[in-house]
Amino acid sequence: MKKLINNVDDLVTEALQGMEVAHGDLLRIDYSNSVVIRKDAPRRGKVGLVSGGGSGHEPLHGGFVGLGMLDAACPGAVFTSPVPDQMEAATRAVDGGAGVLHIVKNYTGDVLNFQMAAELVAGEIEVATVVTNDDVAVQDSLYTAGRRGVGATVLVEKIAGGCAEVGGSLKDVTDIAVKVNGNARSMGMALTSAIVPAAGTPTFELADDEMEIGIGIHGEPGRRREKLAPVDDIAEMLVGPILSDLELKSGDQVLAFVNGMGGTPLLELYVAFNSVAKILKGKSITISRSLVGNYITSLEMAGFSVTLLRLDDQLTNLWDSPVHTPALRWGA
Amino acid sequence: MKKLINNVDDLVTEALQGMEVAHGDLLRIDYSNSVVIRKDAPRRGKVGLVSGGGSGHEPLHGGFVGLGMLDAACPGAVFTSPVPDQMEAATRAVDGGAGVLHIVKNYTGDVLNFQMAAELVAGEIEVATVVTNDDVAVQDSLYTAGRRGVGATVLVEKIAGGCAEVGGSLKDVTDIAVKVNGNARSMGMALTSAIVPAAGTPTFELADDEMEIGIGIHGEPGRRREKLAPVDDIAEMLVGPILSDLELKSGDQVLAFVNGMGGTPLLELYVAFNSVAKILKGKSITISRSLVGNYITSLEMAGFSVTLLRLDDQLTNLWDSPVHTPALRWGA
Amino acid sequence: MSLTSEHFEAWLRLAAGRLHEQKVALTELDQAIGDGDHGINMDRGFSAIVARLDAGPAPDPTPTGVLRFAGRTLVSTVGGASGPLYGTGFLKAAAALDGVAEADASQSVAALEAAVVGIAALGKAVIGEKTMLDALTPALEAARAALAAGANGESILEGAAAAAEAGALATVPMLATKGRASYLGERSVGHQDPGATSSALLLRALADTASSLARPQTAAAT
Amino acid sequence: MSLTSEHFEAWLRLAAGRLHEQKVALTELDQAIGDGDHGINMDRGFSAIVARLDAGPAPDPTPTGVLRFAGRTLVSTVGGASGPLYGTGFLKAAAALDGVAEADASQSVAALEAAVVGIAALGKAVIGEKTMLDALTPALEAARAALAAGANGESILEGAAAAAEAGALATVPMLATKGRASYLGERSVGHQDPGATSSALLLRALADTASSLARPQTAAAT
Ligand SMILES: Nc1ncnc2c1ncn2[C@@H]1O[C@H](COP(=O)(O)OP(=O)(O)O)[C@@H](O)[C@H]1O
Ligand SMILES: Nc1ncnc2c1ncn2[C@@H]1O[C@H](COP(=O)(O)OP(=O)(O)O)[C@@H](O)[C@H]1O
Ligand SMILES: [Mg+2]
Ligand SMILES: [Mg+2]
Ligand SMILES: [Mg+2]
Ligand SMILES: [Mg+2]
Repeated sequence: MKKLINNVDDLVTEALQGMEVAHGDLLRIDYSNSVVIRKDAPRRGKVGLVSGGGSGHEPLHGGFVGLGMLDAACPGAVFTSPVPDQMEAATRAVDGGAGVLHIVKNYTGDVLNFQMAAELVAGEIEVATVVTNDDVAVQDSLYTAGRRGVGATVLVEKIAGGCAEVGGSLKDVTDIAVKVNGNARSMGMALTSAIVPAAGTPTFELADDEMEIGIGIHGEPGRRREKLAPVDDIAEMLVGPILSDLELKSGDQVLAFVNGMGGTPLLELYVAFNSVAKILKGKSITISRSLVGNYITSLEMAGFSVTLLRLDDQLTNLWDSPVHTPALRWGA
Repeated sequence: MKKLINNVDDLVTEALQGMEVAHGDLLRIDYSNSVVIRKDAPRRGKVGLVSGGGSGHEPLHGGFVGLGMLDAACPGAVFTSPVPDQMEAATRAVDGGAGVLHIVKNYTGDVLNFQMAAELVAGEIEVATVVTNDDVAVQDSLYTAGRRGVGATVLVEKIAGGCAEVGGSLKDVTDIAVKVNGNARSMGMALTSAIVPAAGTPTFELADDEMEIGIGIHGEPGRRREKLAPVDDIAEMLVGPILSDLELKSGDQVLAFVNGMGGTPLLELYVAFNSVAKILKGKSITISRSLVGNYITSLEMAGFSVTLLRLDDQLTNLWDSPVHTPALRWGA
Repeated sequence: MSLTSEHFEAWLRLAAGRLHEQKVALTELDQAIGDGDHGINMDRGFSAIVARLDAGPAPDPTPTGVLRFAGRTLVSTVGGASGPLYGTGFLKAAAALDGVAEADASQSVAALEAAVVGIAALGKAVIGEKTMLDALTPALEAARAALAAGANGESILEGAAAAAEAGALATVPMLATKGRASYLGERSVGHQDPGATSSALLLRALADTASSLARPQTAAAT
Repeated sequence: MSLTSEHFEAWLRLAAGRLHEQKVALTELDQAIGDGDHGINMDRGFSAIVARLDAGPAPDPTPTGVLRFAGRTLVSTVGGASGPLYGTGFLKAAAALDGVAEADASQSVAALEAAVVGIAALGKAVIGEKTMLDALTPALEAARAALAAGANGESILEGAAAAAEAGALATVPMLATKGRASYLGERSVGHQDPGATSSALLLRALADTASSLARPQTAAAT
């Protein structure tokens, strides 16, 4: 295992220290609880947005703390949900009297830990919870823990954060988060696995001519293994299920988000984005907003995911609204 | 070799197509010459900034085309300098009558190809050239092709671009570019090699407990091979030569730039940034501006480089000035 | 047999040691059908328990006090799915023993029942879904049956541990429908569930704690 | 021997074929002390030459026309250090043959001299720096000496090719002080320079072109 670390146990804390030096204008760190907090939180009268999850997905979530996005992020150990104490501390730190929204990716661990945290502040702070579950690689059925929350989480955090920034109520912010999640679907693939630092070995092994289709963001194996294919074909495998699940049709406007899993060069991500754009163009679906880069990653895994969000004027305006965080910034 | 491509020969063109769809508000592509051009170029009376180099370093340079930074970027084949025709076309496309600055990383190929391009427009367009050469891993002596241009190139493009945007003359813009280059030094290291797509095999092989110190950005081997070490120690190996070469002293203000080589997770880059920050703090050097992320990469190479730029008010103000490009954006 | 706070503490320490030994093995099971952290998570949680026991302040010296301390520590240090689930199990068991200074066989089985019911309610899982409940549910049933049959505490816990181990093995052919492994669909078949494996380990450690403290007592009585 | 535009075109095609065959080998040399693209670069440039010769419009049917066409094509397709260097070499040779319909031995040597001097001037390199000049300079010296000794065109070019090959081999123990390999310092020692190797290949192809056209002519003359 080759990693830029001192020792495995200090990894997350040292990364938080690095973030604090680099982005001290935007955020502060509560080291005793391991929480990234927006510098000026709590803001009186503003709904607080809290998210969190295992580390290893950077910039998600800590890189999205700031104006127009999250008020706090709770990083767990690598690929391990944070504990309720963190979300409790985060919720208390950002509560400005207008309630707090928990944005939770749908994994059993994340859901349960956020749920326990909400119970810990019940009666004191009004907490609403939105669980993102946009990954079409997983069937949303009785036979699974439900679809995973992946790329849409970034979009939910941005758009709900924009709504909260302009004074939306807890209900407004929750509704918009639900709307984004409901109109977004994702699917991802991997060329390589990732090494959880504390484990020291790759979570799975792929031969040199193989890829995993339908992976999540925890280095876990996907739905199926396939022979490596040209990226145009891979894009078809990912976009097809999204289009049919979202029932996108000719004339629709979308935000197209091609996300790198961490180890894929940007050069290739633009090629992948082009493959996605060609498919959408063929179906007369308009890409009216784009995002290309590493935003919700799986350590050093090579691969990418595609997220499409059906846009209307409300979502487009909120997407365009000012944001100033370490990883996303415009209009501010 | 596992890459998200269709075929090797179309890689750069397809990436440009992807960029055009994703960033059509900022740039346009001249496909016949393979040039990325700022959407509203040429701007009458504004000095044009042109850079270029081999592909595989994204977002450099195409991702830095836009307001307050480059007017055009010329991507060559992967790790291969672009040809003079590209720089000639770029120079003609962005000339607004105030002259054009060529920002060239110091590699024989880049220098020679830019030089030939300048000769092609001589007498028609006033061209100035700045060659960046900030890599302290290479001795600047008669016995080398001179120090390589690496991380400082990003800073030169931003700061000189800011100067041009507010109406600086060709001399002003050139002077500021020279000043940035003269006050910046870098050094990098790799945990893994990279695979040039057309070659199909890694440029070098590293054992599981080895790293290369003093690498450039072309997947080339570095100055020496060492046993893998904690990132605090690695940071010492990189920052030490920079500090002594720049003669930084207690009380100085710097921009600290920790750059990922492409395949290293952001989590680790923040840990590395923290290591650098600790060293600087120990020497009472203040980090007054920071940049952490993948900005000048070497395909999927894992590793990082450190660049320090000595700041004064002029450089700080120009660094803070508005920029709106695919990869760097603030204030606009 | 009756279990005092010292016995519960001894159990936690024994389990911590064994989880530390099994850290890699449990993680490897989780790499196959999860995200490769279960051993790391459990080791982090139980190491924290031991560290806090050593550093003090000591928990309330009752079964409830020790079990509640363990549950809280697990909730706030393990994370993942297993943290809230095991944490809840310990907290429910603690509640079930409220006011009890020494848990007899029937009280111990009631505490186990409270834990298993609490875990199932939180995780919304039932037997057969390839989770820790596939070890815990058979263990509870075996314990109940043994209690009904009048077995003594040690053999009740021995039966529970054996049933949990068999239950963990029985997860191999199962198709996961809860937790991370469910994302794999058919590919989850053929692997042993890490959580069921750690549950069996915990119950085996409990049985061993009970029997090792039983033996000297029996010897003294002879 | 006298070299017409057809001969130069035949040389370019022969060189293109051999560079394509040697693409991997040249790239491997460049992986060791450069950035692993030299074979790819040369193959791209010479493939472009052949493609443009095939597609037309045909270059001016003079030595100058063909060599200038080759130089321009290399400059605008190769990139890297080798593109401007080889491109300049061809353009300088073209200029040296201006007005010549068939280059005789002395004119051919003059053209080679112009090329080598042009490359050295652009690259600011001299012999011994582990570059293509370590093949080209000995080749030029051998050609000059053979010309002075009254050798015919074929043996002049044969001598140049042999000297270039020896020169390329002689780069192995050299410490690079120009180009990318110079970044490696001592680590550049022990590897053959890719550019010197491709220069030797080009000169060998030129000698072979000259001798293959020489043979049938000689046969006809007998
Ligand atoms: N809904 C559930 N009910 C009961 N147990 C569950 C449930 N989901 C997961 N588990 C158990 O948790 C174990 C995984 O724990 P762990 O790896 O620590 O957490 P995570 O899955 O969040 O990485 C699984 O092996 C399974 O036994
Ligand atoms: N200054 C120079 N003068 C002469 N030849 C040079 C010089 N610099 C580099 N070369 C030659 O160029 C070759 C490398 O070419 P190539 O790999 O195509 O370009 P790059 O180094 O830009 O990747 C070297 O092997 C060397 O022979
Ligand atoms: Mg986990
Ligand atoms: Mg090159
Ligand atoms: Mg797990
Ligand atoms: Mg090269």
